Amino acid sequence: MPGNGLPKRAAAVAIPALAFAGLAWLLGAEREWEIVTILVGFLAVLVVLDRTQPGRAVAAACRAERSVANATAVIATLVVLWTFREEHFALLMVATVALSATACVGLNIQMAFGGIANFAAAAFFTLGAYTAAVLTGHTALPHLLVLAAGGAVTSVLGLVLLLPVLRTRGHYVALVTIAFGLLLRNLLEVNDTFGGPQGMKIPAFAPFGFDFGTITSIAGIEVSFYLPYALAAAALFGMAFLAARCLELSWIGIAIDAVRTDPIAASTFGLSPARWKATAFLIGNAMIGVAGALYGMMNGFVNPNGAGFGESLTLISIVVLGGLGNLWGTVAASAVVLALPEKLQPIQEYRLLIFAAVVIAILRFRPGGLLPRPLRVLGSRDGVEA
Amino acid sequence: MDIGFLAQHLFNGLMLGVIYAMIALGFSLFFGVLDVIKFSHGDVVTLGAFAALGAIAFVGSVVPLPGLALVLGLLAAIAASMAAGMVIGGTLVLPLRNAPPVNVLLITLMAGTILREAIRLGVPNGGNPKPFPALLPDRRIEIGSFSVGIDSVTILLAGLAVVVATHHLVTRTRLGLAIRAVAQDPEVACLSGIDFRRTVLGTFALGSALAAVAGCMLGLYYREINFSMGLVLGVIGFAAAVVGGLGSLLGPILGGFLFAGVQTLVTITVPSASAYKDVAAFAVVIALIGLFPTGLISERASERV
Amino acid sequence: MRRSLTNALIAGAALIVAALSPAEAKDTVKIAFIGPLTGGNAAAGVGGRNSSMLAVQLRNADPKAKFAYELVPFDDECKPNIGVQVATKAAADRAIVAGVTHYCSAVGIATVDTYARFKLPVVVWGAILPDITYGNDYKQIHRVNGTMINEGKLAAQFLTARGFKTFAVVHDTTDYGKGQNKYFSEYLKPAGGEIVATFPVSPDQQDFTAELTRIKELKPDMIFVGGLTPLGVRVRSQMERLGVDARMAGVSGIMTAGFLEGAGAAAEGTISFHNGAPLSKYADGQAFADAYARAGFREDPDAYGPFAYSAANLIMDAVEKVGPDRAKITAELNATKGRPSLIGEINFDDHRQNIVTANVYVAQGGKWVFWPDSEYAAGKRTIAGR
Amino acid sequence: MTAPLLACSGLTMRFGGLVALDGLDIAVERGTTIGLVGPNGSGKTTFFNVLTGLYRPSAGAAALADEDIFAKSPQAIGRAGVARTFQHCRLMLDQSVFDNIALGALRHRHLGLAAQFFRRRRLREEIDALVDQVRQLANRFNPAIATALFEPAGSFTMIDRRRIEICRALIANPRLLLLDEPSAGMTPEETRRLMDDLLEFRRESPDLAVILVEHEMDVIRRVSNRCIVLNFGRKIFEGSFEALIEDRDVQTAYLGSGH
Repeated sequence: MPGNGLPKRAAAVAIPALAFAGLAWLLGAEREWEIVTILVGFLAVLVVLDRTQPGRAVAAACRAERSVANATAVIATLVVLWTFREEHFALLMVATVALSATACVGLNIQMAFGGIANFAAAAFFTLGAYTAAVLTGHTALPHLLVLAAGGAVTSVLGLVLLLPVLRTRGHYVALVTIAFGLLLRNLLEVNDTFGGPQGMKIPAFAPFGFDFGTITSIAGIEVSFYLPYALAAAALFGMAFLAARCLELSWIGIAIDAVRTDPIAASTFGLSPARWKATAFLIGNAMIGVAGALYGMMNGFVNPNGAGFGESLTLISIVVLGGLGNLWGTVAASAVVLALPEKLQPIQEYRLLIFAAVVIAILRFRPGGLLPRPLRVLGSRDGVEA
Repeated sequence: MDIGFLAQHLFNGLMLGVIYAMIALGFSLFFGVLDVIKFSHGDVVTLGAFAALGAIAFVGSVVPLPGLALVLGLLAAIAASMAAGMVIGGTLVLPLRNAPPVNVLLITLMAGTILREAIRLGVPNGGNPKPFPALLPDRRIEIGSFSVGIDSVTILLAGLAVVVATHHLVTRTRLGLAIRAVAQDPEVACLSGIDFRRTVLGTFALGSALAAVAGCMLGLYYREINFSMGLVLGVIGFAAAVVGGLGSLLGPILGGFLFAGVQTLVTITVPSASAYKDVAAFAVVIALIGLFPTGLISERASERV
Repeated sequence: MRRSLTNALIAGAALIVAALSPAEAKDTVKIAFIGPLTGGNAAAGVGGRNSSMLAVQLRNADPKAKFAYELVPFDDECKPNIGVQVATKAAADRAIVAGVTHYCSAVGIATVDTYARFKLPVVVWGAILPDITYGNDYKQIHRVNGTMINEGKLAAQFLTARGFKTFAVVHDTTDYGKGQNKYFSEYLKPAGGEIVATFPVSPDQQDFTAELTRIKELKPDMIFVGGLTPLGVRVRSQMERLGVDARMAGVSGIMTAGFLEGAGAAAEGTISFHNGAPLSKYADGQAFADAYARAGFREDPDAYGPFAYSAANLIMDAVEKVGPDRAKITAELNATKGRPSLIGEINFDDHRQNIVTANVYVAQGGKWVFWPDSEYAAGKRTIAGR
Repeated sequence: MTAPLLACSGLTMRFGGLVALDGLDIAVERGTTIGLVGPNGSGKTTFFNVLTGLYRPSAGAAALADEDIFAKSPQAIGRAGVARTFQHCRLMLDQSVFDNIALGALRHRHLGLAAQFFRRRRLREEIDALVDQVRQLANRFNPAIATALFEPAGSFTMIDRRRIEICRALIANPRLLLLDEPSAGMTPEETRRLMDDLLEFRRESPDLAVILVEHEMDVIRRVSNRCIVLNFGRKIFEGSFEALIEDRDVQTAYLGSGH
């Protein structure tokens, strides 16, 4: 293990930087050999970090120098965004990945922390977008508040599920959420109040009067109008990430974990399983809703299609593949899951088959996901020591 | 409403209920022995139907004997589904026995996706619906406005017989005893000389065979099968099993008929709202789970402390 | 005589020029093709891609062409959000000058804003939702195929004229089925028909016995199906199962080989309405079929292939005339009037919608037969009664 | 003398036809340690489960400091100051030792949402303080635990897991501590050390009442002020340890059930 601070910090800078460079390359890559190289490289780095002594030391260093690693990630994100500033498609993908990752942070809070398998994540995501559509269409609410309302409405509608979700566990919860997702999608499609199957149009995001739809340059430099969206999406992810970390590294984090692992023991020590599960579920839903609202505004429309079971499954797959409870794993998995299908055009007929096989392989042979959740280390002194 | 049409609706609902119940029974059996949900079950139904279709087409091209074709088709369906069920059970579900429930759910969902995609890509023009040959005599019984094909009655009776036989198998035979013992307490069952792995695989085989029969019934009844029918059936079967009570035998049968009943009722009473029938059915599911968290017929005592 | 001589001279000169100048001398112009290449609608999408590919190949083989063309196919998976992604990708690629876009209406309507924003002229080749052209006034959006208004109107008038007066409608709840229901019902009343019941159903619903028993009770003359092939097949087979004493008509969505195969013998006598005419009715239909066969595609062109072929040709004609410039191509396409093409004369109205008439088809002896050519029209077979 | 901390009267618990507790009257005063003995299946663990609210009794009443226990949910009972260990170790094996022990302390912590997000500095100080406290406590039982607070609980031996569970119960600073066979599986030497720790802890909090389920008579003799014997859910003896070993009924109960 590197003893003094400098090599550890260097590692905490190098690893996130490397990861972001890889993801950026993946986004820009067109040729098949590039894509294969990136994926193989990604796996190789993972194996080294996981299976070798120096690799594990480097990984531990990243965890220890959390703030350095996070700062590197922020800078790397900005660099990537600036590099792609004129590339509409790459920025759209970055924003899509960031917003999915934000939703998946919420899903992580529900599944990894609270132990609630939410198979209606895409339905809640779409609900956020519908909220944005209704509020921007019928009110003059400032757009930042519209985002917040997207989260609030999604959270409140989640209350409908709370009773059955709290009274049951495991598979029963999964079924309740599956049923809710199907029900919601069906309802939105059949009922014409919210545009029926065609859905609704949503105006561009315009916080403080900056209409994102019309931005073509920043400080005189020509940029894609997707750049502000990508920035906003990245910022949103940053906030969700921070909130989730705060939650995890707090008394509530311990409480939610305890309630998930052993509700009986937790309740004998004074914790109410219902309260903490509900907390996890509602906070998670709020994040999913906010991400959905911004996604809807970026796309300019929302329709019931997005609420489908398949979409929810994609989000859950991202969370499980990334590693339940590991937020960086979630980012990596969203990038791979969302960007890869588009890159695999030559084998498009077999994409779904391959995707399913990959998920099976990971669940079977690496059940913790690509990056398993690390142990919580609390206390300022121990943080440095570990 | 005319009594004839009422009878017709009742018949439709019964038919649907039997099919749902057979699929739900599988879910309940798997849950009983392993405490897992095997979500690929709906696609095993599809696999059975397509295997039967293949065998029937093959037999039909050799000898023109509809009866033989039907029997061989059924056997092919059962063989294919059993194999698929046991492979999925043995390689994916058993090793993940101690993993979180979500993992098992997800891995079997993906296994179902593979089955579904393999059928779509493997069968010529697999993306299109396929006609299922009418192999049963298709004379009709007409009583007033009630008209029903003899084949429909045959299918319904066969379905009911299979459900009853399954019940008998689980409650009266050695395999059934082993299944129930493992469901009660795997450790004690192992101590008393029951081979855990074999019993579990046997249960998967039994459940999958039920799925195969359900698949053939679907084909014979609707005369059309398609690669994606398993997904919806899987969700409905799962819902019926959960509402009825996972792990129990009567629960899923009850749940199946309940689900079919709600669907049929909505369509009859408010035709313009027939699109809401899934909304209604799933709302009932959510409400029932809220009211009866462990199902209508609960087999599980409260958790041991 | 004079003309052909001139043509021959020009062709000869072009050949010489082509032979003398190196092949690379031609600038390559990229055209996007977007359609569903995977999933349930892949057959139509792949047929469309092949057909427009054929148009490009033929043009490239033509020595008179000023440019070399390259078709860039994209898969929209029939999902609106994926559609926006690939539309952005195509539109953001400055080398792409125009697009042959979309089969699925939900995707077609979701992407119009993207094309307008990036000023990419596109010609829709298959989506039939009226709003795609009539719901906006974007100069970039053109459409060669007709809308469901044409089909619905023809269906209502044709069926009532044949003596069918009472109808039960079964339609799926996607915008396709809902739209078909809307326009059929709208034109049915003035034509003297009556709808006794309408059943909106989910597109993946299996069992229709409850609906059909209700219909049987109501005794309509005809069941009108607004949906795609799977729905048509199920309704038709289950009508047989329940002994429903009515005939069936369906929109273009069921006019596929899949319907005939799926419904088997029960398909006989089913009527359908489609914007296109059979290949044999087109002046160049045989030539197209031959060329398609020679090109060695594995899949059929499908019902909308000729539209995709014509759309691609329309774009390439414009490029030949005004050069690879999006604005000029848009202006040129806008002005299309009386342009001969495979699918007949193309005339864009003030919403850049081609004016087409729908045709009636009937399933006869395991084939879709153009109504005027059928034995039903000739009175040898009859559709009324069982 | 004031009212006892815990007063149970007529406590009865039936599972179907099985009577697990049969009209129990038990009172526990502050500062006493009760040794609860009885053959397997005599209802000791059921008694604990009833006291902690996991089972609803079929009949009877119980009061903790004059407050009705059965009106409360398990978590409210926990918050009122009852802490326990389990016969079969109930630790969160994938989580760190610290997380497991901290669970016991949560009832004294402010769990408002806003506080976790916006008062990070105070939270950090609270956490540091608890880490120190946990380390000291664990150090008394086994220094190896104290130096590995952020290792998963599952990586420890059974004895250490039991120690962690006792730490979890102690850190809750309870008024009533229920220990369910803490020495099971330990060597006599380990048991002795564990009891030393317990006695020391008792001295520091003189008001703490303890009910200890134990099979080891040596342990009972060393730590308990009074003994209660259960058989088939009934209290067949209550009194000093010396009286216990003389008692006829107790001897038959034990010999009869093969102990």
